[in-house]
Amino acid sequence: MTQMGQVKTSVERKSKSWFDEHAPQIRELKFTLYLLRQSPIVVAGFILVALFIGMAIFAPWIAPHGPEERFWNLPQQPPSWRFPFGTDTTGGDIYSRIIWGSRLDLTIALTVVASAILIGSVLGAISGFMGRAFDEALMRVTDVFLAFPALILAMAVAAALGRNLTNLTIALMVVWWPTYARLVRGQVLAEKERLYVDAARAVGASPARIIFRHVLPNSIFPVIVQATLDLGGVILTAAGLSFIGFGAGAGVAEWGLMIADGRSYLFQSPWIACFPGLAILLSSLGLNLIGDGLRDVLDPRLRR
Amino acid sequence: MPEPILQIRNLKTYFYTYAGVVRALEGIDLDIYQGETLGLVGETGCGKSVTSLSIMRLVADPPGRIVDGQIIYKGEDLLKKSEAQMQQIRGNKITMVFQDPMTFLNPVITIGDQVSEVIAIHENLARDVVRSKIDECEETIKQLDSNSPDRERLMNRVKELEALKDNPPKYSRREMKKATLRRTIEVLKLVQMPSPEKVVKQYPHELSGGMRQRAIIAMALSCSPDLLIADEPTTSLDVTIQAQILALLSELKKKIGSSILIITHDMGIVAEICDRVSVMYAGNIIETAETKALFKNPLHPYTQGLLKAIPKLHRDVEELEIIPGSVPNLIYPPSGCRFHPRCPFRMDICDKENPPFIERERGHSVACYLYQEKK
Amino acid sequence: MKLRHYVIRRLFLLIPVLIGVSMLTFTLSHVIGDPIAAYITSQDLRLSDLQMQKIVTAHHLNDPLYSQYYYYVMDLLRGDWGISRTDSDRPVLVSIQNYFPATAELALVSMFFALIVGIPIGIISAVRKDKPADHATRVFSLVGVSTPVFWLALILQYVFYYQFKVHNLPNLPASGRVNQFLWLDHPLHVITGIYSIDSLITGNFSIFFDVLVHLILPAFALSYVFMAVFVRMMRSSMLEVMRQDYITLARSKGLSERVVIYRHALRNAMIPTVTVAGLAFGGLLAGAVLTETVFSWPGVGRWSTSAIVRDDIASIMGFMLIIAIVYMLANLIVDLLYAWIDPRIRLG
Amino acid sequence: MKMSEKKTSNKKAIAAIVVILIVVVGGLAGYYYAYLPSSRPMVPNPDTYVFSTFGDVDKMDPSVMYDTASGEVAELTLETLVYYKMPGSTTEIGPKLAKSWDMSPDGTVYTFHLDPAAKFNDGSPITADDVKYSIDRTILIGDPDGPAPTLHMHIKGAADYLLCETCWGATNDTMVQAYLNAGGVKVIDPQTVQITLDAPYAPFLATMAFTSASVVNKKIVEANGGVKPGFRNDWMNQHGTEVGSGPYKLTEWTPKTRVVLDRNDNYWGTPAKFKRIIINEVDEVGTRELALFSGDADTITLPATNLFDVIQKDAWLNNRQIVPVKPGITVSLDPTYTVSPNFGMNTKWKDPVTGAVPFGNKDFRYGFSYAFDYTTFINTVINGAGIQGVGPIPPGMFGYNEQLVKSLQFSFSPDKAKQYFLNAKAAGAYADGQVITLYYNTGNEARRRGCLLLKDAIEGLGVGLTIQVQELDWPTFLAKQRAKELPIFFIGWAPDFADPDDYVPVFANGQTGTFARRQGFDDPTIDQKLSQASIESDPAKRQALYNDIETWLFQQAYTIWGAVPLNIQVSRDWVKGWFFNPMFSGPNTSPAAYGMYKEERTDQVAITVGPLPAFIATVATLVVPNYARKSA
Repeated sequence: MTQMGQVKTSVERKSKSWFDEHAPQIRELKFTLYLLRQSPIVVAGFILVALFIGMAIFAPWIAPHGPEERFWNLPQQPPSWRFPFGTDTTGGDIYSRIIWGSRLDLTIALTVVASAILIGSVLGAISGFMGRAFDEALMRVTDVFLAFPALILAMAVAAALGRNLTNLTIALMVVWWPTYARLVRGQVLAEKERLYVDAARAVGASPARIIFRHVLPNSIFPVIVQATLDLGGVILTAAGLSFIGFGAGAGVAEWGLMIADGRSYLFQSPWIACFPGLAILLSSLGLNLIGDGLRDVLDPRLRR
Repeated sequence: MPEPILQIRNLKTYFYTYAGVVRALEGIDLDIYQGETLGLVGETGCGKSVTSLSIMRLVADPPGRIVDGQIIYKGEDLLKKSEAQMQQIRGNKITMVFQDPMTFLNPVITIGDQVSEVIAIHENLARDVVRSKIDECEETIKQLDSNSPDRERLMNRVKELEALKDNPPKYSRREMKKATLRRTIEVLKLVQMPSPEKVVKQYPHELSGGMRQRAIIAMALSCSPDLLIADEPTTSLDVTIQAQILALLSELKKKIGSSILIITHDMGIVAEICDRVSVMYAGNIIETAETKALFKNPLHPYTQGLLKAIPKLHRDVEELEIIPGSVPNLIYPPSGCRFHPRCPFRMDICDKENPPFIERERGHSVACYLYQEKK
Repeated sequence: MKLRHYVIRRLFLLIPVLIGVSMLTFTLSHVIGDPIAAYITSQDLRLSDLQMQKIVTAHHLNDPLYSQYYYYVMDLLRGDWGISRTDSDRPVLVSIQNYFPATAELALVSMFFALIVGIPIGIISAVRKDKPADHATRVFSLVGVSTPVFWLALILQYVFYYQFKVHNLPNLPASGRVNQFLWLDHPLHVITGIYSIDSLITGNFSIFFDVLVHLILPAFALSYVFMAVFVRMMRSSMLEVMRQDYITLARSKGLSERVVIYRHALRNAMIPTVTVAGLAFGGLLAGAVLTETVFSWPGVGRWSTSAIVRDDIASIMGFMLIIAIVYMLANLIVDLLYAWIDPRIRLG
Repeated sequence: MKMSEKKTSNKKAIAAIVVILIVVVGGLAGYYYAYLPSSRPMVPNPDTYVFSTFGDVDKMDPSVMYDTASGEVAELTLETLVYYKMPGSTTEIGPKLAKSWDMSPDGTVYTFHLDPAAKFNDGSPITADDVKYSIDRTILIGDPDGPAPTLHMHIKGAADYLLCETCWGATNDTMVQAYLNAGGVKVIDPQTVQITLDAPYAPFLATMAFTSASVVNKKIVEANGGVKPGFRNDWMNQHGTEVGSGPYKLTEWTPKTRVVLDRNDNYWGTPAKFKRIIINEVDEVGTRELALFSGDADTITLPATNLFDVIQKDAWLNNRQIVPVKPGITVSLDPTYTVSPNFGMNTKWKDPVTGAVPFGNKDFRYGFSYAFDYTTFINTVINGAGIQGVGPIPPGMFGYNEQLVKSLQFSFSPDKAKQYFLNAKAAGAYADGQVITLYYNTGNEARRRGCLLLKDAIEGLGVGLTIQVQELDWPTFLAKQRAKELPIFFIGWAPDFADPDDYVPVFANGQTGTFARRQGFDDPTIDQKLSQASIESDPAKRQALYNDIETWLFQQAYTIWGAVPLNIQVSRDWVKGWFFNPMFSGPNTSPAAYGMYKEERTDQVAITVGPLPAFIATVATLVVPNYARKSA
């Protein structure tokens, strides 16, 4: 017990390396992981997500057939051992197409969220530090973007750019960056506050240094939570958009499109639309489970 | 000495957090006697508030839990009572006044409603209704001249009502409401709330700090409790108001004759209104004595530190600056006497085992080895 | 009177956002997209240069962007939102008038569903935190937010319309707002365009019930997702409130747990939930786009989706604008509710 | 304590009761109303004919409408001077508003004698003046995307007006005067109209049977915007089918929802049997089918891709036998004059990236023609509801020459295809990695699959070609075709009038032919042969000319001739008196003008599909009888 006290004091005395300086955050992290292991919901989420990522990576080895392999003489076959999820109207094996689809959809989701974080946090950080006019302007801009529901804004942007997968992805980026801009800006402002209060640090701390040393470590958790939740959101929105006619061209193995194709045969061959929908549901459910768990665990108030 | 109305024996309250078990109360003993004012002093985080919450059985569970001990109130152990029974006692027999009137009042409910609900659940208002009816009758009787037929009738009516007094019938919601409101206003008057008729309709944010604290005190006193626990009732108020509130408390104590357990870190307040004082440190009671005795001759090194910390002229100051070190973390408390890491007279034994809490002089108990040897 | 000032102030705050929105739609339709496209009809896809000239001069499409924008806004204010090729060349505003009531009806009913079911569930899971009930509701709501609304809609159709109908059972209608035959037998005098209301006003009950029945599936599909949002929100804000000091005080008064929850906690917990309701309304409108397409519900959502496959930029932008406006109004209303629930606001 | 307890509990109780009431009432009402349509004990509304289809009416004005959905309505509400002899499947022209007509020896002047009985649906008589007004109107509006250019070029003076570039989108008075002075359409007396042609034109009468020659009520049109040369009339776009003389008239048109036609009670001919015709727009084919099975609809549009939802697969595919899979349904498949779908290749298309002009190369075109799996397309995509394409002239029409076609047709052969592609590559028509995008119009399932079929075949050859498949919405699709931006695209033709001259030029005439122009090829000798054929009166010579042209078309392989589809008619068996005529725009509804009716029935209407699971059976026994009684 007393040693405990000893150790702590000695740490304080040592010259501050990044790790020491962020010892609390690191303890926090260890602790967080421990908590995550505890929560069955999060574990379930991880399993689901792992499953889909696995599908995406190992598609060529798992999928019995190619993404665009069609058995023209076997259209609309009900599920069977040969075609676990049945075949679509052009005799494509839905099971294989779902597996290949995971590649496409997850890629879209990751690209969108990653670039949103990048753009968002850069702009957010800048406006947080520069403050005044730039900050004001950026906030007004985000206001405008946030004045639309995600799907609808994406719809309009994609429509203006022209309908194809690339533009769909771009549209989604356009929609998602403001969230992160605001999030990071908030963190920066908070950090600024702290710095002014604790003058010692403020002395000769360059913005860059502050960002890397203080803002990043502090905003990393909220951003992660937001990102996991958004990944799910993007998957849903992207699917929704390609369901109403944006996105991939005919025949491409993309979940939303597959549902759209199955729609006219819903009553005769329900499996065509049913299974891709399940894929969407489960993948975004996985991400939401994780995100939700993280949020609870990282929320200090829910923690006590 | 009259017998205590509340006896706390070896009370242990732990908090089971992810980080570990916080031993907030490590077996404290405390007696509160009929009609006295007991002060419980100590630094922030030494377990004063936990004590009060434990008495009320309001420790949030999870994470907190009362793991051991007894709280004997009128010969019955509160820790053995059912939630329903506790609800009968809370706000009725044992009540509480909290530290911060800003956060302890519900922002979206009018003062009137917040006060009256206590009355509504604990008091038998039917009696009031009867009472008021009788008054009305008697009023009219006074107006009437001696030999009008009504007079006779009213007399009888009064008799009937008098009969009803002990087991009154159910009255309409409206009548009950009227009665409640009347009582509420009375209580607010009692705590010298300015213009109570207006205040009942107002929301907390429309009141000043002092008024809010009065409102809270009103709630606590509306059912004339046996014991009033005041948890740092004045810390968040400015000095002038502090004085008023303290004055009010002691005055009301006389009026109602209830005991007060006042929790504070301000020796000044203690000196002003407490009959006896208990000093807490890191979850233990380390010294209990009559106020005079304690100020005259503090035994425990920590207590001595506390008293030194008070500048003679001015009192409202952070007092613990000159005791070196800081409050130990209660997850990994120091072994033995929890004060030993900061104690100027540390001895070998101190970090081995916890000193027993023994009465050294009459009514003056202390937990420290310094005095063990003298024996 | 304080309230009125408050409303006016909030309305003024909307103006900059509206300007921003118009700028956005302008950029999309005039800078990225081809401005002329907004003003040509389905048959004019091959235009004589003469007509091109007419349109260009009429809408100043050769001017520098800033003046183009000026005229664009002027057109908007004058009510010339372009021509909806999708809707047989009607003016966009007319199309909006025709289709919006349907969407409003669907959205409002779904909102109602979501609230009356979501909030109680949220309370329960907060009160029973970390108990089975809590886990159940949590999973329920997470599944909700992860479900593709259009897929759910299809599944509902398959079960409650197709399977039931196939087995010759009473089934729920899968498309449209009202039964054609019933309509012809009891024609409804349309006033607001929100059929349920109109039929009530005009006392046309056979239509009224029919409208309700037609609402069930779409409204459920749409509301499930948002139910989930409310459950989450209610849960967390309830937990937050239950940690507040005034709850401790309430307990210390000896109030029963139920009274503590319903009289002291609930109203405070409602405050953030109401705010979320405003934001959720936007999401609801977005969801309507998908739901309407599946249930061929003649609302702005379906209109805009068919506009998309026709690259009918005018309709899409019109849709954008109307949604933005509605969304903002929804949030304004929420703020007012907010002020009503929370006495502290009235001063501010 | 007690008090508050009671309060809340009371509130609870009330709330609970209210909720329960709402649920119960709502539920009952729901079941009751939702159940009505499928439980009518006898044939639903015997004097209303309900047609459930997709595709929205575009315009109601006969002078500009040029799509089948609109034509459907026009055929019931508007009438022309002459029409195909009804009822029946013949394409022989007979009298309508004109009880008789005579042709000048040189075949350039036609004189029509109106039927004195003929009157508009407002009761006013139809005069020669109305006729002239209507035809002039169509020409003077001269909508380049409308029917006028295709059908009325031969009327004296019309050609100049319709071909002039400055006459659309603006009123060009000189040209208008020029046309009117040419006197193509003359009023001889109130009962007689005379139409003069530039030159003799064999199919002229047939063109006069098309909707664009419908006679509209002059005074009403004049009262609502009249004629503005070079512009459409917005009022007519909405109400054009209310001002005719047909057996029905438009009562309601809600775009994207439905069209309601009511019987014209002052019809001058034999009145129709149905009091009302409802054309519901239902996009989802599955929903349409259910409407049919439950009796909500009497007939529906069923795409070939869903054929086996209503008839047995094997019986049909193996020995072309129609065996409905459900009782109470009648299905009829009839040969049409429709030539669709076909892939038109754009010989001038230049790849924006590589600069190659692949389709300019004959071998490359042959490659495509051999790479399309015709049999699979016919049997699995359109489910045998059609035959392999036979060139521009459909079977049964004058000029169709079976053995010639058989000798010319391409057949699916990967090896040949590969060979031709390799030759083409050798000749530098394209380099490896060449990308070709196939376009189809949104929502056309057969075409989507056709594209994918072609894609699979060609990419399977491994000749360095990549095929992409893109959807385009119909107007955009057309626009891009006209702009010649599409490398290869679907083309198809449905009859305006029953004559090869309505078909062959479209595909073969590089000067005037809609598709030939878009495919960017032109052969003067062929154009010359075409114009001969159009005026040639000797059938043998005419046949010969068409043979030459068809041979040339096949050998050049400008077009992959996909299929000649069958018309699929699906209706409930109580619909009587239905007949098919290849010239109908609306085969489902148009027979209503010629005595189609619904037979009175007393049997249960809704068709139960599949077995009833036990629990549903119990529910049914509990619920169904009650509601059946209620609704009776």
